[in-house]
Amino acid sequence: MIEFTLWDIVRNLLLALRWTVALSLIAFIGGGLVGGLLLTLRLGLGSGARRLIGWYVQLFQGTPLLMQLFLAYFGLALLGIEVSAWTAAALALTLYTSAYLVEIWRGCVEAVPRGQWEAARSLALSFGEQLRHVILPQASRLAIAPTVGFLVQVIKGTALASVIGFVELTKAGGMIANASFKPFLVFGCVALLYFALCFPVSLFAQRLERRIHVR
Amino acid sequence: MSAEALAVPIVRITALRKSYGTNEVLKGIDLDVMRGEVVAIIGKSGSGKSTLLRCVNGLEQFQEGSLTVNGKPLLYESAMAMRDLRQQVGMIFQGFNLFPHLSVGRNVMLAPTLVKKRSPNEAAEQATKLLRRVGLAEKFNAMPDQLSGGQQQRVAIARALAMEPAVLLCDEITSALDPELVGEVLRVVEALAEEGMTLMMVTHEMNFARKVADRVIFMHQGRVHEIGPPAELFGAPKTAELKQFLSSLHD
Amino acid sequence: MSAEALAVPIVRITALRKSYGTNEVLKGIDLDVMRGEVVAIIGKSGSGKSTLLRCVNGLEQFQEGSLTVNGKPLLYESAMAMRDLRQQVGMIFQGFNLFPHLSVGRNVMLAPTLVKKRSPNEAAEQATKLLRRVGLAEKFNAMPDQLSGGQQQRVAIARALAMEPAVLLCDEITSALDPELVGEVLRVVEALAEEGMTLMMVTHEMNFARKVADRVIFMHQGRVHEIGPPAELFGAPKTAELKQFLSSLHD
Amino acid sequence: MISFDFMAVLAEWPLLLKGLAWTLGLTLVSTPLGLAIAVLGAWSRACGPVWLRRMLGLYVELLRNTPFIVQLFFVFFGLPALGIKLSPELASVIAMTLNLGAYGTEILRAGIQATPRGQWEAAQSLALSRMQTFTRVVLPPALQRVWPAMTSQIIIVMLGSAVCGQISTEELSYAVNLIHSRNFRAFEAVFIATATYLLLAILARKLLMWAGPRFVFGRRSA
Amino acid sequence: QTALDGILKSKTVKIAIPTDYPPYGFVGPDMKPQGLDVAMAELIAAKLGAKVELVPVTSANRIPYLQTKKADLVISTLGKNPEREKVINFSAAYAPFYQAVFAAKSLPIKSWADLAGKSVAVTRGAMEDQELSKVAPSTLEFKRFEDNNATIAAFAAGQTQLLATSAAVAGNLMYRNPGLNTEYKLLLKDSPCYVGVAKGEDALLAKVNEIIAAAKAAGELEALSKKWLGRGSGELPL
Ligand SMILES: Nc1ncnc2c1ncn2[C@@H]1O[C@H](COP(=O)(O)OP(=O)(O)OP(=O)(O)O)[C@@H](O)[C@H]1O
Ligand SMILES: Nc1ncnc2c1ncn2[C@@H]1O[C@H](COP(=O)(O)OP(=O)(O)OP(=O)(O)O)[C@@H](O)[C@H]1O
Ligand SMILES: [Mg+2]
Ligand SMILES: [Mg+2]
Repeated sequence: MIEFTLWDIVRNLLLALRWTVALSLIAFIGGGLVGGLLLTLRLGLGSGARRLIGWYVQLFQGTPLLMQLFLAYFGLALLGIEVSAWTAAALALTLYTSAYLVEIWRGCVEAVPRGQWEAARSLALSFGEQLRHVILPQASRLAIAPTVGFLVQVIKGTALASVIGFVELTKAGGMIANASFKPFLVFGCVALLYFALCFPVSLFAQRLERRIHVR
Repeated sequence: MSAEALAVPIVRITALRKSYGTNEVLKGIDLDVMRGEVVAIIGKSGSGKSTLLRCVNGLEQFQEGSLTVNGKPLLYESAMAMRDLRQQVGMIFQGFNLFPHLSVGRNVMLAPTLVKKRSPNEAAEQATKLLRRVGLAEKFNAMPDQLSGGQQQRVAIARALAMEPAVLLCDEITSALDPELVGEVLRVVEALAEEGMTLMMVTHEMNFARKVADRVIFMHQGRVHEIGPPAELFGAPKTAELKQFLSSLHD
Repeated sequence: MSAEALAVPIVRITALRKSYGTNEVLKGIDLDVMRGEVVAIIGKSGSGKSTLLRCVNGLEQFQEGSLTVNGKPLLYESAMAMRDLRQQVGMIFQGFNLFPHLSVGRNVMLAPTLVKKRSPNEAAEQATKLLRRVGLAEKFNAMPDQLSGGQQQRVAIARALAMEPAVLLCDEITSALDPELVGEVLRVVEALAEEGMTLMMVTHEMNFARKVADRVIFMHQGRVHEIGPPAELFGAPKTAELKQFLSSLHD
Repeated sequence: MISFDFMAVLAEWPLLLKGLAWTLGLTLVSTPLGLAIAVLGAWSRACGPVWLRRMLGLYVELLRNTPFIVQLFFVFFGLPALGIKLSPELASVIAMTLNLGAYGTEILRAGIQATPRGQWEAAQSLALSRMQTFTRVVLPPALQRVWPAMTSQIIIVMLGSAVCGQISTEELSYAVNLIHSRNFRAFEAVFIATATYLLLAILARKLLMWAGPRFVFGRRSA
Repeated sequence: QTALDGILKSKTVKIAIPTDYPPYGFVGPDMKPQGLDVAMAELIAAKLGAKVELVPVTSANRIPYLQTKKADLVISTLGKNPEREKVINFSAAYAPFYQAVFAAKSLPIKSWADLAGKSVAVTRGAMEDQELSKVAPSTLEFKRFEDNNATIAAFAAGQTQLLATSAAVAGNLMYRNPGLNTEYKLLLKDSPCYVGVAKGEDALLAKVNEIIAAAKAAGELEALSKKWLGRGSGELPL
């Protein structure tokens, strides 16, 4: 049997942390783009689009991410669509993230007082101009804090990508725990690393929130 | 401007009806507003005053009747036509509705640069001029939340004027202000009226209406209940409703 | 009640000073309010009117001077003593502050059942009586958001009365109301005054102050600038500040 | 490409049903407990002593910034090291409750912060004590304000219970994994599970939105 | 195109191996997989003339990997049984594998009947789960875990009284954790490991069988077993 020193454990977990970060970034960027697109469709198109997007949100918020990942990876393959683990993870995490982000952002847009739309409209601005120059600047100020806060959920969510073969932080922890027979130590380190990654992000989100409330 | 142009009403409202669901809020309104005229609209809460104003610049869709501004009828289907209309008709709200993320100057410049495609320099010059006119020349770079309510409302007036509208709609523009700030806003509106701006204003300030308006309209339950020069309406109200309304104000 | 009791001030404020951080808002206030007296407080925005009222029922802590209600000094340290004080002093706010999740009747009953340990039946009976007194007997089971502003404010009055306070503080209680709803609230206050309730009210309704108040206090920059019977204060203001304040109101 | 055989999975319906029952059971137990923690936590963070506020802050941040699965492993594998042995089911309930409690505390705190100052002041000037003000005046509208967010969080926790199968709690995803480890109908099994979770989530949302105004922040309370 | 053609053309073969199952598959401090299954995978790849691409799997998801062609071969302590033979094909056996029930020395267990009323940790989807279900009394309480790691941890933490797993894994545990006083109790099954191949890939299966037979003849399998399990491979069925 091979001996794992504490340093071996921490070093390997830190290496695995790269994948956690990479997956989080993919999810966040993909989810942000898709979420932004859906939000614009929702605002610009009629009640049909609103209903469809409502279902979309319901679907991806109403099922465990674990199963979304599983179906994206194995399910699509069974349907004859070849997807790599990266594609599947990017796909599932993007869909999942966008479903939450579009809800968060919708709330922020709705929090902009109706009078702002009306004032912009009565100044003869077009819909796009109203959105771009009046509504979105205000909504995005409201949105920053909850969006950053949601990043924490995404980071934690990537832990589930291990079911489709990613050796990210949680999976690496499991493997090392098994080879080293020090599960408490290893999972302690895993929890700490997640905390070290997430807590600054949470703190930052709270700071932003407070700054917005003060103004 | 020729005498004929003056004789043509700038806003012509004919048999206008508007419902929210089954609740009919405007029950057939007929009203012509002449160029340069100042019309004050008074009436109880819920009588449809705001709704009428909002129909004039297309913020609300009405179901029956017609409405023309400068001879052009309202076309809800055409976004272009609506934008043209709104360049003719400015509106000022009770809650000011300044854009909180833009400085005072940029609030005034926004619509001219976007809609009229003014160059930033030109727009800034115009904004400075308008802010001076409402007595706020030195606030160009201030943010809205650094201003008092009265100052914010004056900026809103400047912003509406920047589009050079033919008609200005004012919906209870002093109701959200502390009493000692009301005067500064009304003085600006009075000056506008004297310079010949066409004004349709909903107001609770009867003294002001008496002083400035050419005609006063008393609305009651979605109808124009009484209409006439202020001296007549306030001095000798004909209907019981108007009498009661006026007496409720001087308690 | 004996003649002596009547001669003792129910609220006695002596050399009261209050700062927010370094900003001194009340700069030494002396004021005695007699039992049954109606005191109106007027003054510009920011002059410290609300702060003074809020000191009287302990919503704000002051730093210097003393304040007694019914002979008892304010003790911030003792939660019990503060609760006793607040049973003596009712307060009504500009924003009504009804509890939105409770029906009108329960809004009125809440404090008596919790604080005075009234039985629900007794409390309901009292609430019905009080609501009748403010003209809202039939609204017992309505929710606050189903009422107009004027009705909500009258419920707030009934709610404050349910604690049978010795003094009632009113802070601009009609400022958030549409003009035609102001009257119904003022009529209730007037009736209270006539029944001998001790009232301290901040108000912008000068006509009402003139009619109802025994004394009017003009506050300016954290001080009692002028004080006297309404006829004197409104008829012959002594200081330039009061003159300017009064003229700013009639524009 | 292989053909699908959903019947092979549905044939194991007793297992599925048992899994469903466990998922529901875990949620039904941990939701009220978690809400209770949330209310106590929010009250302490609004009015409690400083040390308690600090402790709660630590609790909330610790739980919000680590994955649920890691928390679950700690309760199940970690507590025995301290001499506390828990059954998988109890460990699952504890982990879910603590998780919901942490998020709920934070959600409710936001709702309480959004209470207009005038509400506190009106209650105070009616001589209500701090406790009475909190429970009778501040809490019900705050709960009402955050109820949609709270509902979403409860659903997230319910869906999160899918992870509890990893410590051998026999909830729905455990049942499904067991089935496909026997008959290798993985896609079908997971698909059925996903659909069931979706249905559960929709029903739970409906139920909570219905129950909230009636039982949680009811307008009847005096 | 058959899988074998693909492998020969691309010169890579994707093989599913365990990473949580010492000594068959586990990681060292460099996080590189090692163990008997890993060595076997490398051996087969070398004989195929292809580069090996190791795919880490768990007992629960190794079959879906094969079904969806995300792996060409599964070399992951895969035992053979009739249910499994319905969905995938098996090569000849390449390594021995014993499963047994383990418990503390203080617990007197002589026969299956003695398991009544006790609790046992097993890995879901592993062979021992199904085998034990067949022979155990109905009052034996199963605690099934997602992967081997959790199973061992649960037993080590005292969450269950019994552990059903492979002799090799348990040996490792006993060596690592002498304080537990664990000992071998009952033999569950002697079920050697096979290479899993997807249905329909007969050419690949034949090739793998050929490689295994050659390796057996050359004594390579015996050597692997000696190295990782500490004893010979014994009789391996075809
Ligand atoms: N968006 C809406 N949906 C449904 N009903 C509405 C809407 N806006 C206004 N109403 C109703 O239309 C009627 C007229 O409202 P309107 O705002 O025009 O009255 P108003 O005369 O301006 O009153 P106020 O003095 O209070 O502003 C009212 O009965 C009101 O309840
Ligand atoms: N919570 C607070 N913190 C800091 N400063 C405050 C606070 N409340 C009031 N002030 C300041 O105290 C001064 C007096 O305020 P106060 O509300 O008593 O005035 P007021 O006479 O009631 O005015 P208004 O007519 O606008 O209600 C103002 O300058 C205000 O800015
Ligand atoms: Mg209106
Ligand atoms: Mg005030």
